[in-house]
Amino acid sequence: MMARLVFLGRLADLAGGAEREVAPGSLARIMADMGPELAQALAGPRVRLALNGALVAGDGLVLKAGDELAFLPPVSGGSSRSG
Amino acid sequence: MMARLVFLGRLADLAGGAEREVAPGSLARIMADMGPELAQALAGPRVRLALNGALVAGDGLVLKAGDELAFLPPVSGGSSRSG
Amino acid sequence: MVSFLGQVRADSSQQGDDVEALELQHYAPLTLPGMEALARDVLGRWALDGLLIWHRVGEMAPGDPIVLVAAASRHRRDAFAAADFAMDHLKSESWFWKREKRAGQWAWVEPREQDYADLARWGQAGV
Amino acid sequence: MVSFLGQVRADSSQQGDDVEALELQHYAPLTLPGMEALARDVLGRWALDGLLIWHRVGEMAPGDPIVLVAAASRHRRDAFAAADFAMDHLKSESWFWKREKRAGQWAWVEPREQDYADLARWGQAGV
Repeated sequence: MMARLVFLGRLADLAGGAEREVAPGSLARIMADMGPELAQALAGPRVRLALNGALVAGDGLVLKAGDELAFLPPVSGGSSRSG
Repeated sequence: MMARLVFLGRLADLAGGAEREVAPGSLARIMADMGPELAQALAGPRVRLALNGALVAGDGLVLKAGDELAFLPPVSGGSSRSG
Repeated sequence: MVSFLGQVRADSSQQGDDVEALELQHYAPLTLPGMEALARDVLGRWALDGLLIWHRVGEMAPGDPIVLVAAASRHRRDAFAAADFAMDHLKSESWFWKREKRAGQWAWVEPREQDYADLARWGQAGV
Repeated sequence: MVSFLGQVRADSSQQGDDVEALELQHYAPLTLPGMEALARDVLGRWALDGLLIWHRVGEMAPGDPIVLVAAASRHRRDAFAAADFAMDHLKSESWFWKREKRAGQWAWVEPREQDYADLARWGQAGV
Protein backbone atom coordinates (compact mmCIF):
# COMPACT_ATOMS: atom_id res chain seq x y z
CA MET A 1 0.00 0.00 0.00
CA MET A 2 1.21 3.45 -0.92
CA ALA A 3 1.13 6.84 0.76
CA ARG A 4 -0.52 9.80 -0.90
CA LEU A 5 0.69 13.36 -1.40
CA VAL A 6 -1.85 16.14 -1.97
CA PHE A 7 -0.86 19.48 -3.50
CA LEU A 8 -3.05 22.53 -2.97
CA GLY A 9 -3.26 25.77 -4.91
CA ARG A 10 -0.31 26.65 -7.10
CA LEU A 11 1.63 23.66 -5.80
CA ALA A 12 -0.66 21.42 -7.83
CA ASP A 13 0.42 23.27 -10.96
CA LEU A 14 4.07 22.74 -10.09
CA ALA A 15 3.50 19.07 -9.28
CA GLY A 16 1.57 18.50 -12.49
CA GLY A 17 -1.44 17.21 -10.56
CA ALA A 18 -3.36 17.50 -7.32
CA GLU A 19 -2.30 14.11 -5.94
CA ARG A 20 0.55 11.70 -6.21
CA GLU A 21 1.07 8.18 -4.87
CA VAL A 22 4.46 7.52 -3.33
CA ALA A 23 6.13 4.63 -1.58
CA PRO A 24 6.03 4.93 2.21
CA GLY A 25 9.19 6.26 3.81
CA SER A 26 10.81 9.39 5.13
CA LEU A 27 9.65 12.72 3.75
CA ALA A 28 13.30 13.57 3.10
CA ARG A 29 13.63 10.55 0.81
CA ILE A 30 10.32 11.29 -0.92
CA MET A 31 11.35 14.90 -1.56
CA ALA A 32 14.71 13.75 -2.91
CA ASP A 33 12.92 11.70 -5.55
CA MET A 34 11.12 14.81 -6.88
CA GLY A 35 12.51 17.31 -9.30
CA PRO A 36 14.47 20.06 -7.52
CA GLU A 37 12.04 22.81 -8.53
CA LEU A 38 9.06 21.07 -6.95
CA ALA A 39 11.04 19.96 -3.89
CA GLN A 40 12.21 23.52 -3.29
CA ALA A 41 8.66 24.89 -3.57
CA LEU A 42 7.28 22.24 -1.21
CA ALA A 43 9.99 22.99 1.35
CA GLY A 44 9.26 26.75 1.34
CA PRO A 45 8.94 28.39 4.75
CA ARG A 46 5.27 29.36 4.19
CA VAL A 47 4.15 25.91 3.04
CA ARG A 48 2.41 24.04 5.84
CA LEU A 49 1.94 20.29 6.05
CA ALA A 50 -1.11 18.30 7.11
CA LEU A 51 -0.73 14.61 7.84
CA ASN A 52 -4.08 12.81 7.71
CA GLY A 53 -5.86 16.13 8.33
CA ALA A 54 -3.71 17.44 11.18
CA LEU A 55 -1.06 20.12 10.80
CA VAL A 56 2.42 18.74 11.42
CA ALA A 57 6.06 19.76 11.16
CA GLY A 58 8.00 18.27 8.28
CA ASP A 59 11.26 17.60 10.08
CA GLY A 60 11.87 13.89 10.50
CA LEU A 61 8.43 13.01 9.13
CA VAL A 62 7.97 9.42 7.96
CA LEU A 63 4.97 8.40 5.89
CA LYS A 64 3.39 5.03 6.55
CA ALA A 65 1.28 3.07 4.11
CA GLY A 66 -2.12 4.77 3.75
CA ASP A 67 -0.95 8.13 5.08
CA GLU A 68 -2.07 11.29 3.31
CA LEU A 69 0.28 14.25 3.44
CA ALA A 70 -1.02 17.58 2.12
CA PHE A 71 1.18 20.53 1.12
CA LEU A 72 -0.65 23.78 1.88
CA PRO A 73 0.67 27.04 0.43
CA PRO A 74 -0.48 30.33 2.00
CA VAL A 75 -4.21 30.78 1.46
CA SER A 76 -5.32 33.39 -1.01
CA GLY A 77 -6.11 36.86 0.25
CA GLY A 78 -8.69 39.49 -0.52
CA SER A 79 -12.40 39.21 -0.72
CA SER A 80 -14.03 37.63 -3.71
CA ARG A 81 -17.48 38.59 -2.65
CA SER A 82 -19.81 41.48 -2.17
CA GLY A 83 -22.46 41.22 0.50
CA MET B 1 -67.67 69.22 3.44
CA MET B 2 -66.87 67.59 6.73
CA ALA B 3 -63.69 67.03 8.69
CA ARG B 4 -62.60 63.55 9.66
CA LEU B 5 -61.42 62.18 12.99
CA VAL B 6 -59.28 59.02 13.05
CA PHE B 7 -58.90 56.93 16.20
CA LEU B 8 -55.95 54.57 16.55
CA GLY B 9 -55.44 51.60 18.81
CA ARG B 10 -57.65 51.35 21.85
CA LEU B 11 -59.16 54.75 21.12
CA ALA B 12 -61.04 53.18 18.20
CA ASP B 13 -62.68 50.78 20.64
CA LEU B 14 -63.73 53.66 22.87
CA ALA B 15 -65.01 55.68 19.89
CA GLY B 16 -66.93 52.73 18.50
CA GLY B 17 -65.10 52.94 15.18
CA ALA B 18 -61.84 53.90 13.54
CA GLU B 19 -63.15 57.04 11.88
CA ARG B 20 -65.81 59.66 12.41
CA GLU B 21 -67.03 62.55 10.26
CA VAL B 22 -67.56 65.80 12.12
CA ALA B 23 -68.57 69.33 11.20
CA PRO B 24 -65.57 71.67 10.85
CA GLY B 25 -64.87 73.89 13.82
CA SER B 26 -62.77 74.15 16.92
CA LEU B 27 -61.43 70.96 18.47
CA ALA B 28 -62.84 72.16 21.81
CA ARG B 29 -66.35 72.27 20.35
CA ILE B 30 -65.92 68.89 18.63
CA MET B 31 -64.74 67.31 21.89
CA ALA B 32 -67.64 68.83 23.78
CA ASP B 33 -70.04 67.04 21.43
CA MET B 34 -68.58 63.64 22.37
CA GLY B 35 -69.42 61.58 25.37
CA PRO B 36 -67.33 62.52 28.42
CA GLU B 37 -65.58 59.15 28.60
CA LEU B 38 -64.28 59.37 25.03
CA ALA B 39 -63.46 63.09 25.35
CA GLN B 40 -61.42 62.39 28.49
CA ALA B 41 -59.52 59.57 26.82
CA LEU B 42 -58.77 61.67 23.73
CA ALA B 43 -57.51 64.55 25.88
CA GLY B 44 -55.12 62.32 27.85
CA PRO B 45 -51.56 63.64 28.23
CA ARG B 46 -50.03 60.75 26.27
CA VAL B 47 -52.37 61.02 23.31
CA ARG B 48 -50.73 62.83 20.42
CA LEU B 49 -52.50 64.51 17.53
CA ALA B 50 -51.69 64.48 13.83
CA LEU B 51 -53.39 66.98 11.54
CA ASN B 52 -53.21 65.88 7.92
CA GLY B 53 -50.21 63.68 8.73
CA ALA B 54 -48.21 66.17 10.81
CA LEU B 55 -47.98 66.10 14.59
CA VAL B 56 -49.65 69.14 16.15
CA ALA B 57 -50.64 70.51 19.54
CA GLY B 58 -54.34 70.40 20.34
CA ASP B 59 -54.65 73.75 22.07
CA GLY B 60 -56.69 76.18 19.98
CA LEU B 61 -56.87 73.77 17.06
CA VAL B 62 -59.59 74.45 14.49
CA LEU B 63 -60.54 71.87 11.89
CA LYS B 64 -61.37 73.07 8.40
CA ALA B 65 -63.44 71.19 5.87
CA GLY B 66 -61.46 68.25 4.54
CA ASP B 67 -59.01 68.16 7.44
CA GLU B 68 -58.08 64.80 8.96
CA LEU B 69 -57.21 64.76 12.65
CA ALA B 70 -55.79 61.54 14.09
CA PHE B 71 -55.71 60.66 17.78
CA LEU B 72 -52.60 58.58 18.51
CA PRO B 73 -52.34 56.77 21.84
CA PRO B 74 -48.88 55.57 22.97
CA VAL B 75 -47.59 52.91 20.62
CA SER B 76 -47.49 49.37 21.89
CA GLY B 77 -44.32 48.10 23.48
CA GLY B 78 -42.38 44.91 23.44
CA SER B 79 -41.25 42.84 20.56
CA SER B 80 -43.69 40.67 18.69
CA ARG B 81 -41.03 38.98 16.69
CA SER B 82 -38.14 36.64 16.86
CA GLY B 83 -35.32 37.10 14.41
CA MET C 1 -26.40 41.11 1.22
CA VAL C 2 -27.55 41.04 4.81
CA SER C 3 -31.18 40.40 5.51
CA PHE C 4 -33.20 40.30 8.69
CA LEU C 5 -36.48 38.42 8.74
CA GLY C 6 -38.64 38.75 11.82
CA GLN C 7 -41.45 36.35 12.58
CA VAL C 8 -44.40 36.72 14.90
CA ARG C 9 -43.56 35.21 18.26
CA ALA C 10 -45.83 32.72 19.91
CA ASP C 11 -45.30 34.28 23.33
CA SER C 12 -45.15 37.85 22.03
CA SER C 13 -44.67 40.76 24.38
CA GLN C 14 -46.30 39.55 27.54
CA GLN C 15 -46.23 36.47 29.73
CA GLY C 16 -47.39 33.14 28.43
CA ASP C 17 -47.14 31.42 25.10
CA ASP C 18 -50.75 31.26 24.11
CA VAL C 19 -51.02 34.07 21.57
CA GLU C 20 -53.36 32.95 18.83
CA ALA C 21 -53.09 36.00 16.63
CA LEU C 22 -51.48 39.42 16.44
CA GLU C 23 -52.91 42.53 14.84
CA LEU C 24 -50.81 45.54 13.97
CA GLN C 25 -52.47 48.83 13.18
CA HIS C 26 -50.67 51.80 11.68
CA TYR C 27 -51.58 55.29 10.54
CA ALA C 28 -50.27 55.59 7.00
CA PRO C 29 -49.89 59.39 6.90
CA LEU C 30 -47.30 59.05 9.69
CA THR C 31 -45.88 55.60 9.04
CA LEU C 32 -45.02 55.85 5.38
CA PRO C 33 -43.17 59.19 5.49
CA GLY C 34 -41.33 57.89 8.57
CA MET C 35 -40.22 54.75 6.76
CA GLU C 36 -39.18 56.75 3.72
CA ALA C 37 -37.15 59.10 5.91
CA LEU C 38 -35.52 56.12 7.60
CA ALA C 39 -34.58 54.65 4.23
CA ARG C 40 -33.05 57.97 3.14
CA ASP C 41 -31.11 58.13 6.40
CA VAL C 42 -29.75 54.60 5.96
CA LEU C 43 -28.80 55.25 2.33
CA GLY C 44 -26.99 58.40 3.42
CA ARG C 45 -24.97 56.64 6.13
CA TRP C 46 -23.69 53.64 4.19
CA ALA C 47 -22.72 52.96 0.59
CA LEU C 48 -25.39 50.50 -0.42
CA ASP C 49 -26.31 48.93 -3.72
CA GLY C 50 -29.84 48.32 -2.48
CA LEU C 51 -32.08 48.59 0.55
CA LEU C 52 -35.44 47.00 1.35
CA ILE C 53 -37.54 47.87 4.40
CA TRP C 54 -40.82 46.03 4.61
CA HIS C 55 -43.29 45.70 7.48
CA ARG C 56 -46.62 43.95 7.56
CA VAL C 57 -49.74 45.35 9.18
CA GLY C 58 -53.04 43.67 9.90
CA GLU C 59 -53.68 40.29 11.44
CA MET C 60 -50.96 37.68 11.61
CA ALA C 61 -50.44 34.27 13.20
CA PRO C 62 -47.43 33.13 15.28
CA GLY C 63 -44.60 32.19 12.96
CA ASP C 64 -45.77 34.49 10.17
CA PRO C 65 -43.18 36.83 8.69
CA ILE C 66 -43.74 40.33 10.02
CA VAL C 67 -40.70 42.38 9.01
CA LEU C 68 -37.97 42.11 6.41
CA VAL C 69 -34.96 44.38 6.05
CA ALA C 70 -32.28 43.72 3.47
CA ALA C 71 -29.18 45.72 2.62
CA ALA C 72 -26.78 44.98 -0.22
CA SER C 73 -23.33 46.47 -0.38
CA ARG C 74 -19.90 45.79 -1.79
CA HIS C 75 -18.74 45.72 1.81
CA ARG C 76 -20.08 43.19 4.22
CA ARG C 77 -19.53 45.45 7.22
CA ASP C 78 -21.71 48.18 5.67
CA ALA C 79 -24.50 45.74 4.87
CA PHE C 80 -24.54 44.41 8.43
CA ALA C 81 -24.51 47.88 9.98
CA ALA C 82 -27.20 49.23 7.67
CA ALA C 83 -29.59 46.34 8.29
CA ASP C 84 -29.02 46.49 12.04
CA PHE C 85 -29.54 50.27 12.14
CA ALA C 86 -32.66 50.05 10.01
CA MET C 87 -34.17 47.44 12.32
CA ASP C 88 -33.40 49.47 15.45
CA HIS C 89 -35.02 52.55 14.04
CA LEU C 90 -37.89 50.86 12.28
CA LYS C 91 -38.93 49.44 15.61
CA SER C 92 -38.94 52.76 17.39
CA GLU C 93 -39.85 55.26 14.70
CA SER C 94 -42.80 53.36 13.35
CA TRP C 95 -46.17 54.03 14.86
CA PHE C 96 -47.68 50.64 15.42
CA TRP C 97 -50.54 49.75 17.69
CA LYS C 98 -50.68 46.12 18.54
CA ARG C 99 -53.24 43.79 19.97
CA GLU C 100 -53.04 40.11 20.75
CA LYS C 101 -55.67 37.43 20.77
CA ARG C 102 -55.59 34.93 23.64
CA ALA C 103 -58.33 32.44 24.32
CA GLY C 104 -60.43 34.17 21.71
CA GLN C 105 -60.11 37.62 23.31
CA TRP C 106 -58.32 40.58 21.75
CA ALA C 107 -56.34 42.89 24.07
CA TRP C 108 -54.22 45.92 23.23
CA VAL C 109 -50.56 45.75 24.16
CA GLU C 110 -49.40 48.54 26.46
CA PRO C 111 -46.37 50.73 25.70
CA ARG C 112 -43.00 49.99 27.24
CA GLU C 113 -40.37 52.68 27.66
CA GLN C 114 -37.44 50.32 27.34
CA ASP C 115 -38.08 49.91 23.63
CA TYR C 116 -35.99 53.01 23.13
CA ALA C 117 -32.87 51.40 24.62
CA ASP C 118 -31.62 50.03 21.31
CA LEU C 119 -31.46 53.51 19.85
CA ALA C 120 -28.83 54.58 22.36
CA ARG C 121 -26.37 52.36 20.50
CA TRP C 122 -26.54 54.74 17.56
CA GLY C 123 -25.95 57.85 19.63
CA GLN C 124 -29.24 59.56 19.05
CA ALA C 125 -32.57 59.83 20.69
CA GLY C 126 -35.63 58.12 19.37
CA VAL C 127 -37.96 60.37 17.39
CA MET D 1 -33.32 35.44 11.37
CA VAL D 2 -30.29 37.25 10.05
CA SER D 3 -28.72 35.98 6.88
CA PHE D 4 -25.68 37.04 4.93
CA LEU D 5 -25.40 36.12 1.27
CA GLY D 6 -22.12 36.82 -0.46
CA GLN D 7 -21.81 36.89 -4.21
CA VAL D 8 -18.75 36.61 -6.40
CA ARG D 9 -17.45 40.07 -7.24
CA ALA D 10 -16.73 41.08 -10.78
CA ASP D 11 -13.55 42.90 -9.77
CA SER D 12 -12.58 40.39 -7.10
CA SER D 13 -9.42 40.80 -5.10
CA GLN D 14 -7.15 42.60 -7.48
CA GLN D 15 -7.33 45.57 -9.80
CA GLY D 16 -9.65 45.63 -12.73
CA ASP D 17 -13.15 44.41 -13.28
CA ASP D 18 -12.55 41.79 -15.90
CA VAL D 19 -12.74 38.60 -13.85
CA GLU D 20 -14.47 35.97 -15.97
CA ALA D 21 -14.49 33.18 -13.41
CA LEU D 22 -13.34 32.33 -9.92
CA GLU D 23 -12.22 28.96 -8.65
CA LEU D 24 -11.96 28.11 -4.98
CA GLN D 25 -10.06 25.05 -3.88
CA HIS D 26 -10.18 23.62 -0.39
CA TYR D 27 -8.73 20.66 1.46
CA ALA D 28 -11.65 18.90 3.07
CA PRO D 29 -9.76 17.20 5.92
CA LEU D 30 -8.90 20.68 7.20
CA THR D 31 -11.87 22.74 6.00
CA LEU D 32 -14.74 20.64 7.28
CA PRO D 33 -13.51 20.17 10.87
CA GLY D 34 -12.71 23.90 10.92
CA MET D 35 -16.23 24.81 9.83
CA GLU D 36 -17.73 22.41 12.34
CA ALA D 37 -15.61 23.89 15.11
CA LEU D 38 -16.69 27.38 14.07
CA ALA D 39 -20.34 26.36 14.19
CA ARG D 40 -19.88 24.91 17.69
CA ASP D 41 -18.16 28.10 18.78
CA VAL D 42 -21.00 30.28 17.45
CA LEU D 43 -23.64 28.06 19.04
CA GLY D 44 -21.80 28.31 22.34
CA ARG D 45 -21.61 32.11 22.28
CA TRP D 46 -25.20 32.97 21.43
CA ALA D 47 -28.58 31.41 22.13
CA LEU D 48 -29.65 30.41 18.65
CA ASP D 49 -32.57 28.43 17.35
CA GLY D 50 -30.63 27.57 14.23
CA LEU D 51 -27.39 28.21 12.39
CA LEU D 52 -26.39 27.64 8.77
CA ILE D 53 -22.85 28.08 7.45
CA TRP D 54 -22.43 27.26 3.78
CA HIS D 55 -19.56 27.93 1.40
CA ARG D 56 -19.17 26.96 -2.20
CA VAL D 57 -16.00 25.62 -3.72
CA GLY D 58 -15.13 25.01 -7.33
CA GLU D 59 -15.64 27.32 -10.28
CA MET D 60 -18.04 30.25 -10.08
CA ALA D 61 -18.98 33.25 -12.21
CA PRO D 62 -19.27 36.87 -11.07
CA GLY D 63 -22.62 37.37 -9.35
CA ASP D 64 -22.91 33.74 -8.29
CA PRO D 65 -23.69 33.08 -4.64
CA ILE D 66 -20.55 31.97 -2.87
CA VAL D 67 -21.31 32.03 0.85
CA LEU D 68 -24.44 31.95 2.99
CA VAL D 69 -24.61 32.32 6.75
CA ALA D 70 -27.92 32.41 8.58
CA ALA D 71 -28.64 32.62 12.30
CA ALA D 72 -32.06 32.40 13.91
CA SER D 73 -32.68 33.53 17.45
CA ARG D 74 -35.42 34.82 19.68
CA HIS D 75 -33.28 37.92 20.01
CA ARG D 76 -32.43 40.02 17.00
CA ARG D 77 -29.19 41.27 18.53
CA ASP D 78 -27.95 37.69 18.99
CA ALA D 79 -28.82 36.76 15.43
CA PHE D 80 -26.95 39.77 14.03
CA ALA D 81 -23.88 39.16 16.19
CA ALA D 82 -23.76 35.45 15.45
CA ALA D 83 -23.99 35.91 11.68
CA ASP D 84 -21.40 38.68 11.73
CA PHE D 85 -19.01 36.64 13.88
CA ALA D 86 -19.45 33.54 11.74
CA MET D 87 -18.64 35.50 8.59
CA ASP D 88 -15.52 37.06 10.12
CA HIS D 89 -14.20 33.70 11.21
CA LEU D 90 -15.30 31.71 8.20
CA LYS D 91 -13.22 34.03 6.06
CA SER D 92 -10.07 33.60 8.06
CA GLU D 93 -10.28 30.10 9.44
CA SER D 94 -11.15 28.43 6.19
CA TRP D 95 -8.34 27.22 4.01
CA PHE D 96 -9.26 28.38 0.55
CA TRP D 97 -6.97 28.71 -2.43
CA LYS D 98 -8.36 30.95 -5.09
CA ARG D 99 -7.63 31.58 -8.70
CA GLU D 100 -9.17 34.00 -11.13
CA LYS D 101 -9.64 33.82 -14.84
CA ARG D 102 -8.97 36.97 -16.85
CA ALA D 103 -8.83 37.07 -20.61
CA GLY D 104 -8.96 33.29 -20.62
CA GLN D 105 -5.96 32.90 -18.27
CA TRP D 106 -6.14 31.44 -14.78
CA ALA D 107 -3.92 32.99 -12.10
CA TRP D 108 -3.64 32.16 -8.40
CA VAL D 109 -4.47 34.94 -5.97
CA GLU D 110 -1.67 35.78 -3.56
CA PRO D 111 -2.17 35.91 0.21
CA ARG D 112 -2.79 39.22 1.97
CA GLU D 113 -1.97 39.68 5.63
CA GLN D 114 -4.68 42.28 6.20
CA ASP D 115 -7.38 39.63 5.97
CA TYR D 116 -6.84 39.01 9.63
CA ALA D 117 -7.85 42.53 10.63
CA ASP D 118 -11.55 41.71 11.00
CA LEU D 119 -10.75 39.14 13.67
CA ALA D 120 -9.35 41.81 15.96
CA ARG D 121 -12.91 43.02 16.51
CA TRP D 122 -13.66 39.83 18.39
CA GLY D 123 -10.62 40.03 20.64
CA GLN D 124 -8.81 36.97 19.46
CA ALA D 125 -6.13 36.04 17.03
CA GLY D 126 -6.83 34.27 13.80
CA VAL D 127 -6.21 30.54 13.92
